[in-house]
Amino acid sequence: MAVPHSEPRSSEHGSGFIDKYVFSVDHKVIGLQYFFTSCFFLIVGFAMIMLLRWQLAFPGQPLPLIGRLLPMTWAPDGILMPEFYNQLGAMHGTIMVFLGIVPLGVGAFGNYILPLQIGAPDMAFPRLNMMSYWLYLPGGMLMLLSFVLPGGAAQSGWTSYAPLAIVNPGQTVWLLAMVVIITSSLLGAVNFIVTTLNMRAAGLTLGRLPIFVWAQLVTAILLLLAFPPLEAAAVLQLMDRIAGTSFYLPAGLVVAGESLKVAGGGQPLLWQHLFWFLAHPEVYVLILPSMGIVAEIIANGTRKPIFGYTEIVASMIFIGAMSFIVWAHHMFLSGMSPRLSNFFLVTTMIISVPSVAVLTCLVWSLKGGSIRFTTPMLFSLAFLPLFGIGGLTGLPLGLTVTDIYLHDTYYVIGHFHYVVVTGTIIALMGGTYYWFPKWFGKQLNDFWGKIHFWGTAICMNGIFFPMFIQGLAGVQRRLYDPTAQLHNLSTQPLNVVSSVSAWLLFLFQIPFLVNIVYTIFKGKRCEENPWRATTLEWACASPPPHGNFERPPRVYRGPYEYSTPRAREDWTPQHVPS
Amino acid sequence: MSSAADTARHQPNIPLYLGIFGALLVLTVVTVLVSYFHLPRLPAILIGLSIAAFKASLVGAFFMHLKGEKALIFALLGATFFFVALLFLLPFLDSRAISEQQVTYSGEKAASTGHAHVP
Amino acid sequence: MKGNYGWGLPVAASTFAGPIDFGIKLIHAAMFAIFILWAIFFAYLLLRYRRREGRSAQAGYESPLKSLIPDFFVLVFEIALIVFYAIPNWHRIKIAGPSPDTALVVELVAEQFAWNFQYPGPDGKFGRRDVQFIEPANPIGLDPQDPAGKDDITTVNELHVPLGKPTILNMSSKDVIHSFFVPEFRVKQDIVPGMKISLWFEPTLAGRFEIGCAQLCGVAHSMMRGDAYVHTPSEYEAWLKAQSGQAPATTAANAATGNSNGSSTF
Amino acid sequence: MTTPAAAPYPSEHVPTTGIPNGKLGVWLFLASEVMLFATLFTTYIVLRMAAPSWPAGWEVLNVPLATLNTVVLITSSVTMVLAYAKACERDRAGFYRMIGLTIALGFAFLVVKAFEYGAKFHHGHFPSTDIFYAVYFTMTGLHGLHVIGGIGFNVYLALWAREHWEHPLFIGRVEYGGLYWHFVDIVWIFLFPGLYLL
Repeated sequence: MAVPHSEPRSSEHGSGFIDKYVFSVDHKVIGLQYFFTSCFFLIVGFAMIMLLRWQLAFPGQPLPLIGRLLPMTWAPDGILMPEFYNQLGAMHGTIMVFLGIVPLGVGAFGNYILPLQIGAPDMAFPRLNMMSYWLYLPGGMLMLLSFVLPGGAAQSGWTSYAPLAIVNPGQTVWLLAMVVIITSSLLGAVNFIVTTLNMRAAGLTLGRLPIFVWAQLVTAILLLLAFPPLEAAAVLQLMDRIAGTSFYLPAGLVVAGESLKVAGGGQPLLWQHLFWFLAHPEVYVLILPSMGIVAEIIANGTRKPIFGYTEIVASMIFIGAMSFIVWAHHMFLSGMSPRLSNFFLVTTMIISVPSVAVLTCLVWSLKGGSIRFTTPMLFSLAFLPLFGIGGLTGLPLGLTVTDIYLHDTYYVIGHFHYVVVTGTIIALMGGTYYWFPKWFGKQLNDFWGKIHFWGTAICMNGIFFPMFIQGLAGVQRRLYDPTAQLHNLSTQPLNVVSSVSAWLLFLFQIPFLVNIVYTIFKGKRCEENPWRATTLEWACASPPPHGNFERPPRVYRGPYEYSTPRAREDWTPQHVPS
Repeated sequence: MSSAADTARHQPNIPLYLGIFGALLVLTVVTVLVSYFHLPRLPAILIGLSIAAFKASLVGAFFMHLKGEKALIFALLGATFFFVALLFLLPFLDSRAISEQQVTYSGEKAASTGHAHVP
Repeated sequence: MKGNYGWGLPVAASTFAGPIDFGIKLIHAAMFAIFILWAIFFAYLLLRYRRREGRSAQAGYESPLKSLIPDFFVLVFEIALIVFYAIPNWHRIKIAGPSPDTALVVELVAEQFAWNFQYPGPDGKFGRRDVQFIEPANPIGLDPQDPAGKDDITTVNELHVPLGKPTILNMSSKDVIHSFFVPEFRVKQDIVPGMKISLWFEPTLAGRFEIGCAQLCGVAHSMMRGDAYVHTPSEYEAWLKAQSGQAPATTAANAATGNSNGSSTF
Repeated sequence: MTTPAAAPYPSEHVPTTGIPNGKLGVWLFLASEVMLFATLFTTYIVLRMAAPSWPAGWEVLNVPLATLNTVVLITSSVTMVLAYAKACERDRAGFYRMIGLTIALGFAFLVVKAFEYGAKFHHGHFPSTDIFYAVYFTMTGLHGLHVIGGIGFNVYLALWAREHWEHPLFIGRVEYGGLYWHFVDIVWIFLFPGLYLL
């Protein structure tokens, strides 16, 4: 029974190094390319915030050691300039969201694991898959290049609010790079949806799909339908900056003394509406793949089927649909009409329910299991409470009245970092430890894995928990020098705590990186399915050859058939005939 | 797959396409003629957009073979238009507030709700 | 000034502080309760079902509805918050404000890195502002010929309001989006160029409170601060007379006649 | 599934949507394009509703020229579907005639558009002149870029047909090129009354 795919296998798969590793159309190679490139961007984004945190902890003091290395325009004799500070802040946000986590969660894990989990030989459109990576990389490089181009990098926050983003230098290259990155994500999304719908193995009905595949499907639909509005808005802002139009500029602006010669008639709020129309589905794009990864690891680690499979999948689909109706809770205080805020208040509270439902089902899955505290399980178990804190702290921000005080303060930064850093990134790290044997046939060292886990978990909390206290004290976000304002002085020591934790967090990543590099080259080969997992990606060799499965697999049961009564072993893989 | 798809493909029907071509041309002429009457804003919008929607449905149904297409494509288009409706929600949600608060620098109300010179 | 801030919420100095602080405390109490209960259950599960020799996992089937009970309570709590707390207070704070004749109306023109306040002065009418008159000495572009503007008082980075009477700020911006934020008054509202947005508050405590900008507005966003002086009515009259005595030119750093308990004009 | 007695699913059933990958992929891409142009239309409506005065399209723009352009694009849509019909009937000459016509009409559309833009620039109307022209130039410009993309794909189809006439995927690819081209025509069908006639 040939697996149905209309593209004839690209038989002329090149054998040379270039075809095999650089311009490869094999989803596994592209997955790894995405993995290493997004890790690079995550480190670059992290390095930026470590620079920025020095200025927050010790405002105005020269940077030790590397201070003199920075060029004069950025940090004259080691003291960060405010323009450079804003550039670091804006690019940290952009790089981490658009170049780091989405390519890692969707590009790397999605590209590698999804076709294996549905028993497909490759993606539906291999060349399109390659093209999406080779649009992502130049887009990322262009984003980094913007630091050295005239005008410097973008410096109006990753949200690039008009009119500041049109008046400030540096935004043009950011907009161009964004359009390239968005196109790359769109192509990837088309590929994922067609592959998931059309190229599943025989017997793999929708009800038997692993939760990771469901998460990637919903994410791909969100990417497909939410990204184009930002692309259109970015084109409009590009026209504002280059062609002198005024989509987002009202008439009669006076900037730095002289009035802006602009036709006017535009509206700054229009950009915010279009940006958040994308950005809220985008933040769900950040969290959904991680929920999928955590569900996989917990099912495997507790040797028990996931509790409430249908509830989790239904919640993910509901989150996907609702995420398009909540965008304006970012704009309660932005000058939007207050009556509108009541509407978005209600939709925001509605969307918090499915997230709680997913978390509850994941915690309930531990009941009756036999929990193994392997490294991936440690990360997945830590995901549950920490993502819980992220979700809970969203409550006062989602409520219009308390948002009056907490909007645009460090409370907001604490909230979304608890969701993204101690939620998504911890889950992605767990996923790396879990699927590393599948990618390289070798298992990451468990001892160093645990050190990496405890160090990361503690330092992450050290960075972000003080931000809640600062937020309650009213410290605004994106301040170059918090001590310039009196009401921030009382919580200034907390900045030092956060900064030191951030630098320590970087130190704890070194064992992780060394562990990866060492294991790839010197690690000893481990067995094909070290975790004894039942999902389909473990049905082929690790790392799988081109074309993945010798014989197209057939699926006989659900994805998490662990400890089924009367079974010889405590796991029965999907592809084994009963 | 390709052999199975041959039979399932939509059989072309050239006379039908030419008929649709004629209908589209007629509708284009109609929509331009209607505009010469300079109707007031609301009816002009309703008539203009309904003609355009009808033309679009002709192109979609026959040229893009949506007629007789699988249900999944309609599900996809339905989801897309649901989100387009949300996007179109934007101007109506905020329009009164925007125009009401629109001011010139010196504070006079800049926005008059209607058009300055609707014929 | 120093006494106003600590690690928790700053001192409550306006009528909004009551409801907003109540909301923040209530939600945080609920969050701690949910998190503690939840963490205990989580720890229990980890201990009770950790891997042990001779005991393997049971894949017994439990109806997932049981797990949705805690979610149901969270939803009920949220609906109660919306209906009884958020919508009424939001209406009171942002939609229904005092009428201009019973409140002090002040015009605020925010610009890159300064707050310009314009008071109507004794005649109660604001002078016209226009872009062409803007120059360093006249930051808000007050029209010199306009008679109503003759007695207007303009101050930079200093807002003087009387106690016991609500103040309405009609806010607009010259260049980019700023955000008027006074932690003690618990007020925050973005100021969008090209739009006139009003904000009202009623101070309940005399003293000097800090105005900050909460929306990234450029290079010196963190330097954009000001002071809100709340005077007792008598002091306020004294301040008004002192201001109208001088020419209506901008009074950059006027002598704070009020009993500013701050140590220095920071 | 965690349901107690999982009913044995037939394992022979190959769960695919029955829609060829290419068609599903093109329709998904068109969905994202619909969202792109929907955003531009939303921007147009928001700016028009909030603007103090907005010139009516027929006062400022050249309606007869735009009508000609509409007819050109509709005709190219027809020749595109006829090219698909000829490909199905395996009539190679007919296919080349029709795909050639489609490409020619595409170029005609761009020429008329360039002429229209030229007239506007000549009269000193640029995107920066006022908000109406900004919206006009941006929307028609982005649509024009999509027309150029469409022409490019049609040219690729014509060249690809020379050796791959018998390729199993050829007819499907012509259909998918047609889907995209009809979509570009539908966008113009809405753009024409929206900008020019209201």
